[in-house]
Amino acid sequence: MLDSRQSMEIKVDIQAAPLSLDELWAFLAAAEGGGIAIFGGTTRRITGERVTEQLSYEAHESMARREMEKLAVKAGEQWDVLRIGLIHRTGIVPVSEASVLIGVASAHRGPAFEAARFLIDELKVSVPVWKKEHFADGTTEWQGDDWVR
Amino acid sequence: MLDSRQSMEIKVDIQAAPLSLDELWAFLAAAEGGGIAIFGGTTRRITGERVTEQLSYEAHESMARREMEKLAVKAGEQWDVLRIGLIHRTGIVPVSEASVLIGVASAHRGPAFEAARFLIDELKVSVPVWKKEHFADGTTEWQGDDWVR
Amino acid sequence: MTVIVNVFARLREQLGTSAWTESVPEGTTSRQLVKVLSEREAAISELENVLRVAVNDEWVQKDRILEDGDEVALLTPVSGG
Amino acid sequence: MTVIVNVFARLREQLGTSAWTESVPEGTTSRQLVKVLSEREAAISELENVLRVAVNDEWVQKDRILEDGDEVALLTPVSGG
Repeated sequence: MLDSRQSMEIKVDIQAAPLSLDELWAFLAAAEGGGIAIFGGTTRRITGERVTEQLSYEAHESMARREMEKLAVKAGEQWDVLRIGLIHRTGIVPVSEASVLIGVASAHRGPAFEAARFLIDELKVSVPVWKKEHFADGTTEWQGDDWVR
Repeated sequence: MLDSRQSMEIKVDIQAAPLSLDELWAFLAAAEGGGIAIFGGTTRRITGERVTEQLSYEAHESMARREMEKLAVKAGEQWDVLRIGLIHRTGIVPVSEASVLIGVASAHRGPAFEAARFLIDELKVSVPVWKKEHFADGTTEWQGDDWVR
Repeated sequence: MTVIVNVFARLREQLGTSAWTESVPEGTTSRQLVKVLSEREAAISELENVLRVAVNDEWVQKDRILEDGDEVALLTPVSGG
Repeated sequence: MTVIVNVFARLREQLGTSAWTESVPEGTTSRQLVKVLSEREAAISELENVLRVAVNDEWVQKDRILEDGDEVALLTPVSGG
């Protein structure tokens, strides 16, 4: 993994504006690898019996950036990947829009899939961002009752 | 899986034009689920010691469409997913551009990742599409020496 | 009866055509058709061991009995994705 | 010495502020700071068991000795993604 770690490029951002899939793709495709895996976490309308109107996110921004960078570096140590992009949105995220985009470019598909899965799983554990549900019935609720780890 | 199979939507295409990530995303996001996994197979510049100038793809189009639809149905039987999109490009695919895009929308990220991985793995085994390498040294070479399964 | 034979990619290039009509006796199987074609065409003969056959857009076993008007595709190992 | 305390999300809403300056004795640990704040603020007291602390954008253990000017973040369980 040493070679790819040395040359791996990372792009991390936290922003209030809608996330641009095209920009992320362009960054990843420029690696000229063979596969790109992208995961987008999107605002889900229905959870159990409850209907979500929108979500809002708040971040400890400076720390979240650092934690996201650390995760990307860690993924680069574990998998042979070329580029990693992690972008989290803050503020209101309407139903069906993305709150987070994670992308990994690699020479082959295996590492791209595995690193992307690792990154979203870990992001949910260690990156200081919080989600607030705005339900259709007018109530709101901050998520996160306990630490996963 | 019965509920999602009944309501699952599938979009399959084979086309010579560049693949539109935005269109695929729009189709998947309209499911209003919580997660979208996308895999893009892209033309890799370097493979071992060889430099690729471009790839070209040829398909048994009518059959490839049917096989891709079958794979999507099969994925929907195995995982709880909301929408599946599979698009394969034919003709010239320059370095860094996508020859195939696979996307899965689901309520949760696990099934999205797993179904997307299944779909690209199976597509490479059973969908009648062929790849021709156009190397920088001017030589060309059809890929596919034996059946994976 | 007649069937249409379709070829793709390397086989299409080697044969210089993508489809032709073939007259075969009633009851001919896909295996028999491949045999006949392979005796005639070196390109098919060379690939005979790896060729798989699809009829009317469906994978079929080698002993599939062909019917008049069937579209028979001779497929080399796929390499899409 | 003084430290800056940052809170976010539910704690920020409950306290009606996102940051304030706190005067603490030299040698105060992050655990002691949380204790002091939790005695003063019911919102912090209620969450004391799940709060984790970061100092200057890094996760720290509860007994981290604070220094003058540190930015101390009191973090409730994260729920991003």
